[in-house]
Amino acid sequence: MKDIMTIIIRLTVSCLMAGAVMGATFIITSDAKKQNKYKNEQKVSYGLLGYDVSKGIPAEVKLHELFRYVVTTGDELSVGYLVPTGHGEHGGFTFISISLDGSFIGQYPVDIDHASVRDESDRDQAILTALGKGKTIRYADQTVIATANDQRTAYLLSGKFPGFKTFIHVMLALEPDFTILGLEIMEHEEDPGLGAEIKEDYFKNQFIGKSFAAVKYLEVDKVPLPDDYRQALDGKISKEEVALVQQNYKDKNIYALTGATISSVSVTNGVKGITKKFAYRIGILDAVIQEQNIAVPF
Amino acid sequence: MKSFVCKLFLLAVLALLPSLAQAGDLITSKSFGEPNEIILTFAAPTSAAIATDINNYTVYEEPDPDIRLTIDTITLSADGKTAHLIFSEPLNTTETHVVAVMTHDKVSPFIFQVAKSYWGYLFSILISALLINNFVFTKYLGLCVFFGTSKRKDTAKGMGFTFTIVMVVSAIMSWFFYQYVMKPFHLNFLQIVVFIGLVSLTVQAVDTVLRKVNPALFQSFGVYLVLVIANCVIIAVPLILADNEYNFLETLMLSLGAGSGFLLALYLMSSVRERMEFAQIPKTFEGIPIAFIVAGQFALAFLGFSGLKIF
Amino acid sequence: MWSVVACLVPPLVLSVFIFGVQTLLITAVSVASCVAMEAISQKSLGRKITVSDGSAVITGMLIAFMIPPDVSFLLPVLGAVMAIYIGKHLLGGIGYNIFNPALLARAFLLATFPVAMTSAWIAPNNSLFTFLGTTVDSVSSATPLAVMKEQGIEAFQAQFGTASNIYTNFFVGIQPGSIGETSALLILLGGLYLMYKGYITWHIPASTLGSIAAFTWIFGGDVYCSGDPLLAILTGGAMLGAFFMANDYVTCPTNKTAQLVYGVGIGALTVLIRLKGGYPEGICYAILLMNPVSSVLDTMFKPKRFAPLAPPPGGGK
Amino acid sequence: MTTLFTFPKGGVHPPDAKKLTADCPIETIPTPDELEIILGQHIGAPCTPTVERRDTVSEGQMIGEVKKGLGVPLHAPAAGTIKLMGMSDHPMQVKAPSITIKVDHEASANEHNVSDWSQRDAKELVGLVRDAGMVGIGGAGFPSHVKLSPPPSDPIDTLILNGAECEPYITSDYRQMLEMSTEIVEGAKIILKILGVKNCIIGIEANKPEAIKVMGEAAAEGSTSEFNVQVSPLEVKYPQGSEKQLIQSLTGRKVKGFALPSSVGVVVHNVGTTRAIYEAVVLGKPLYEKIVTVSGLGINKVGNFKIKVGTKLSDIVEYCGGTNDRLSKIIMGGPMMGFNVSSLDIPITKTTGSILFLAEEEIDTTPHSNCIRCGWCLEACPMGLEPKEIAIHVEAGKGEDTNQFGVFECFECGCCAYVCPAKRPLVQFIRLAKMKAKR
Amino acid sequence: MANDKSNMQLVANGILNENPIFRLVLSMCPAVGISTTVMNGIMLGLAVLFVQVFSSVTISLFKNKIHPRIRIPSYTLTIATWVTVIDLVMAAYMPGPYSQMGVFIKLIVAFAIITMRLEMFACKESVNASFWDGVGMGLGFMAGMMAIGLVRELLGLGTILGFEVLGGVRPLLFFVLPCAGFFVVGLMMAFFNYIEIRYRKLKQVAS
Repeated sequence: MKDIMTIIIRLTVSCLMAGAVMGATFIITSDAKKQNKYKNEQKVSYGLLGYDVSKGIPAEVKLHELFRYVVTTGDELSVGYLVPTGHGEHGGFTFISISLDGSFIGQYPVDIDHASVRDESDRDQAILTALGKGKTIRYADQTVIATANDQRTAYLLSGKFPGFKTFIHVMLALEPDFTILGLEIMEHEEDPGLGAEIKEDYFKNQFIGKSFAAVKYLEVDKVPLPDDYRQALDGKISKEEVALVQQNYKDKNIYALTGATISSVSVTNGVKGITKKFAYRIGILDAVIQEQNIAVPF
Repeated sequence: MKSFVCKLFLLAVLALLPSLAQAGDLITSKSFGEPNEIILTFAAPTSAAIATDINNYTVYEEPDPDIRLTIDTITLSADGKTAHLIFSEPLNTTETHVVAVMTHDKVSPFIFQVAKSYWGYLFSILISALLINNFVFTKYLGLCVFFGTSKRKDTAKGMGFTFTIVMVVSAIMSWFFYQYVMKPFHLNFLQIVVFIGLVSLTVQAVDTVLRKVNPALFQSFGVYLVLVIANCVIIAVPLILADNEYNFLETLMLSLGAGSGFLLALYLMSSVRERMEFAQIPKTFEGIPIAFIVAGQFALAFLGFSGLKIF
Repeated sequence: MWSVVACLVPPLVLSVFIFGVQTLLITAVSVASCVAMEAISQKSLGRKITVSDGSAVITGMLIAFMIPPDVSFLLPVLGAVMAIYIGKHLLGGIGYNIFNPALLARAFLLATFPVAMTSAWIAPNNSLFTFLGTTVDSVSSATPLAVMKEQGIEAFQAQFGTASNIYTNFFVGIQPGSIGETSALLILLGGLYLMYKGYITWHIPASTLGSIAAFTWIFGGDVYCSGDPLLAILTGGAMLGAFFMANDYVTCPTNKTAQLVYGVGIGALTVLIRLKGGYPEGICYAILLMNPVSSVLDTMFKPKRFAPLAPPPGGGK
Repeated sequence: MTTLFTFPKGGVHPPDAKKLTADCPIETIPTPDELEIILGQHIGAPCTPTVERRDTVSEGQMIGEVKKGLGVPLHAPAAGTIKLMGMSDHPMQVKAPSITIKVDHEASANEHNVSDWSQRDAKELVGLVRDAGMVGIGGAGFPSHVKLSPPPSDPIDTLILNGAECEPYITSDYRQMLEMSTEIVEGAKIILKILGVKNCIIGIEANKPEAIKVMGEAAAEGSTSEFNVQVSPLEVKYPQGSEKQLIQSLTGRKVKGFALPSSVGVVVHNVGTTRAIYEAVVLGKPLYEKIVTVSGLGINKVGNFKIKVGTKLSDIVEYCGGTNDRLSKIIMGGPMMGFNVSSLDIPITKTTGSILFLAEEEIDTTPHSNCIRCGWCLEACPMGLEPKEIAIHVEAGKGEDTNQFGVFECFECGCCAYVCPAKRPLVQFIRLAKMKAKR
Repeated sequence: MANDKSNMQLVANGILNENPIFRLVLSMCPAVGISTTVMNGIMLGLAVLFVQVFSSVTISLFKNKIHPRIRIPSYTLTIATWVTVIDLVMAAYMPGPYSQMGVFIKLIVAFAIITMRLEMFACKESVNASFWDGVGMGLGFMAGMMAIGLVRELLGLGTILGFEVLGGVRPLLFFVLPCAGFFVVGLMMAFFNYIEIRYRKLKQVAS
């Protein structure tokens, strides 16, 4: 009996000690983790826009985050966007609710600051408080709008779609007219040497410069990649020449990776879908913002 | 042992009931057809005027309710029961599609979901863990035990079964713990400690139960139970299900697939190694090195499953 | 062994005609490196050198038969190392390998050179068969199965002609593909010759081809039971696999019942990989996957003893 | 032709090579100067000598006896003096105890008078058979009187005479069937009487049409209302002459494990044994002479010879005009089941059926290689065993584990080794396995 | 029990005589699964080193307080604690390499090698000795992983630690494929066996 008591006590003590160590580490690292993750995303985002984080970002360039939600009120579904509206410490965000057919429902100021808006639970909580009772929300996605001197310069979209094996996570940069600015493959599990080549320059850079009109009907061609195009895509020639070559291939379809047609098609269709959906949504959102005269920094 | 399996089965059936009760009264079946097609079967013959009117339908992918999919044409079969919805673009069949049909009264639409068979999805999790992503040959987990206990077929079988049982039980416990304790209380960082604790607990429980219920089985399995605790295959299952936010049935399937995949790998390897005992293996390769080479050959063969999509 | 080699020569000659001399060179390199590798392995492991038994030659020919005609010579050489040294001699030499060495080499090459192994096809030169009125579109060089898998049945029909003469074309050997898998006819003849000589029995080829045809028929179409069984066994490596690789003595089960089960297993896995898997052709992997199962099958299906002394000891004691 | 009887599983078709000696009538080889009679010529304990050194013996005198257990007495094949009680070369056991008789060529040969056996009762007849030292001369050397007195629990309904002679080269039974068909039928009737059954089937392989004809006639002649003897042609397939296979071929019955044929109501005797039983019972002549086939391309004169037990191989070779340069292997017994011998000093025993002097072209000397698991041996094995597994186990030094494969059911017919494409000496492996494995 | 080995001997023991990967043949999963590059080897090696050293020291510190009947649970708790710590730290500060490791960092908790050292060494020896033993084992593991990683990275990608050494040539893609891990580890083990056999022979000849 005494034995058991000592065991219990010692186990409890050791559990508490272990818990303390782990808890302390968690508290110390959790913020750093978020920070690092954010920094990494920023790096990729700026990279897609053509800036190098290590060399410094011009002051006029700003990134604005836009969070999309699906709101359920009773049986009714609607869409909501959390947009930054002010630059103040508090009340800098507004939740714009739009019905499924694109008409404005309402706008709600959300009490949240720029640091905690990145934390999903904090953000959800703040939105729910702002919306009031009887509504449930589901986070859908996040879009970043880049501005320079308060002019929109690009959209950064993240998305995922099924690839050959598992989901492929990508980040896509679009110009204001939805011409593709850049594509970055964030996560994938395609076969090395085959589907994994989607993250190589010569494949993903093919998307650069495709206009929205071209993207809408983008297909994959199973023919070998022309040599001059490949040189340009790999960035082996000077920038001016690259631009020239790219101009030539602007309206061409995507050249499939040899032996990895399925991966190539998935990426193409994925990019197509993301672009089309976004173009549709941003149109509606812009219309609503204009109609309601909501002050947004983009 | 038997009653235990029975209970497990009962539990699974209970968990499934809600999903079975969901069948609608207007539509008897719905499925994806061609890449750009949804096939609906009505319970009663429907008039062509209503059933083929594009405006009566609203279809969207579940996560994107604001983006309506455009229907090109709708054809109705002669008996008025089966409607084929042809869309202008191929559908993304991995997503659940929500279809709203305006019924006769034109007031409230009848809403239902079209998705790939959930059973098929569960089955594909099982097959994936069993073959396509076999824990030993394509995920490279549990190798110490794999090489240690694959010398004889008997041992391999015993080990494989013990593993499967412990894996299923501990995965289910971990799932409950993860869903109802760790997630609500933001204790995710305690994953490792909790899961390994649950695995040890399961091993202890299986040990005790087996000792009481079936001593003969305990005699043959007991030895392996000790080996189970410190094994990465077992602990990997809860980690994966926590990562992927699996639900109960998916957890069950994953653990079952992983366990039987381990059993399969062990059994095949042991039968091969029993055969290899008669061969003159070069001296420097005897024992573990040649086992590695053979396992590598297995892994090469299992590459054949890569990219396999059953449903 | 040498009669197997003899049976493999006609398909080789045909592929020299339709794909060019390149194929002959690749086969020569493959055979030479296999034989050399066999000698080196046996010498280095202190075994008797048995190059003359022809088994290395067969392995070499089969490796060459399973790679596309337009690849670099490095491929067969590396394949030989994998097949002969790692696949065979490390495991104790002939008779002790678990996996078919040639198939192991093919899986290895496919993993190492995925692009070359899936795209270095040559469009067949069908001048030899003009009398058949062949209509193979010589622009296409992708294998029929790959076209069917990746581009669908319409593309397939556009490139290979209509149903009426597809079968004749494929049967005589006018189809792009690996060096040795073009002509179902010649392989079939070779297989039948081996059967006539009593070197192989009908069990494995029949059950393999039969189950490929059956499963394709059941699952291969848009609705159940509408697949094209004939096309399934005429294209890809089905014939070569069923007659020359699934039948490999060392890696297949010895009992006849077990052989039937083994063949059905190969057929099922082949169709599974062809229809649902990541590769257009699955028979190589199907055989590889069934290889280790054969020793399990052998313990499951023991020959019926004439007069057992005692009940056979249960399980794997 | 009527349907040929055969067994369902296994078996091979080796070239029969019987032409060499099939047309050679039985010749008698003169008694040599010395005879070495090995004491253990039957299954069971070897005999203990009943004579001393320097004793004089007459032809047919008992010189050895088994006091206890299974066994039959041994008789002097010729008159002479006991020269030595020593050791002789033996085909299987290397050396075995023996009695050497210095033959007295002057002594007159025994006269054998025909006696009427039909008046004697079964017990008496069995006694005669035992006293004549009768064993199964087909090869195993199982004492015949034991077979003739089956346990009362097994009712016998059929006697089978084994005239299959399925081993290549050997023609001694064939010649006996041709030349002594009436004696054989008579012997069969004696056995039938002893056993108290009516039916006797003589199984003869279809490649001996002459024998089938002659025996058929003799059988028809000898059959009475009391004894029904008939000939059944058998399909030419090795090992048709194996006891269990023969019973299955002719009656469809299966003899389990180590059970005796009597367990399925059958008694099997070799035609040669039957003839010897006839001689023992009717002529009162003990078993001390054998009809042996000497064949092969390695010896100058081939034929079927009546040879006294104890005659050394060297004496036979001398009679046959010596061996030639093509000789590469001497085998006692048939080419499938026989033993390779290395010495010409080995004496003939009661169970010797043939001596083959094989030339190089008649044997396969290619070295054996690893097992390639082709499974041909499984197909060929009439007992449904897995010779390759046994051999692989033995090769890996795990001979003691082979019991699971039923190694003791193997009767070493050699079918597996015959079909093996890797030329593996499977029978030798199995013999080793039998030594290692304990039942 | 008195410790009769110097600290350096303990370290050398872990790296050479009782190398966890090649000699003890423990913790093979990562050796096959994620040994594609030297960097992976170093990262996982560091994590294992950390866990091994801290666990050894912890157990050694509290060895008198641990009730013998709950010895194994205590070890597991200790290891799990330190694994959690390193997992959180790496996830926070090295997100890139951490994502490469996948689930393997968390799986350090199930490494037999660590439990074994605790049971065989740390629960008996002084804190100092345990520390050095832990260092030795950790370094041994790291060395093993790096060796495998070196072979695979060099042959598969033509680089070492990400630097191109073969002039941009990627020799054989095969070696960076996961399944090549089995072959590489098997062949390397055989190679070390060969060296050992040779070494013993030399020794015999010398004596």
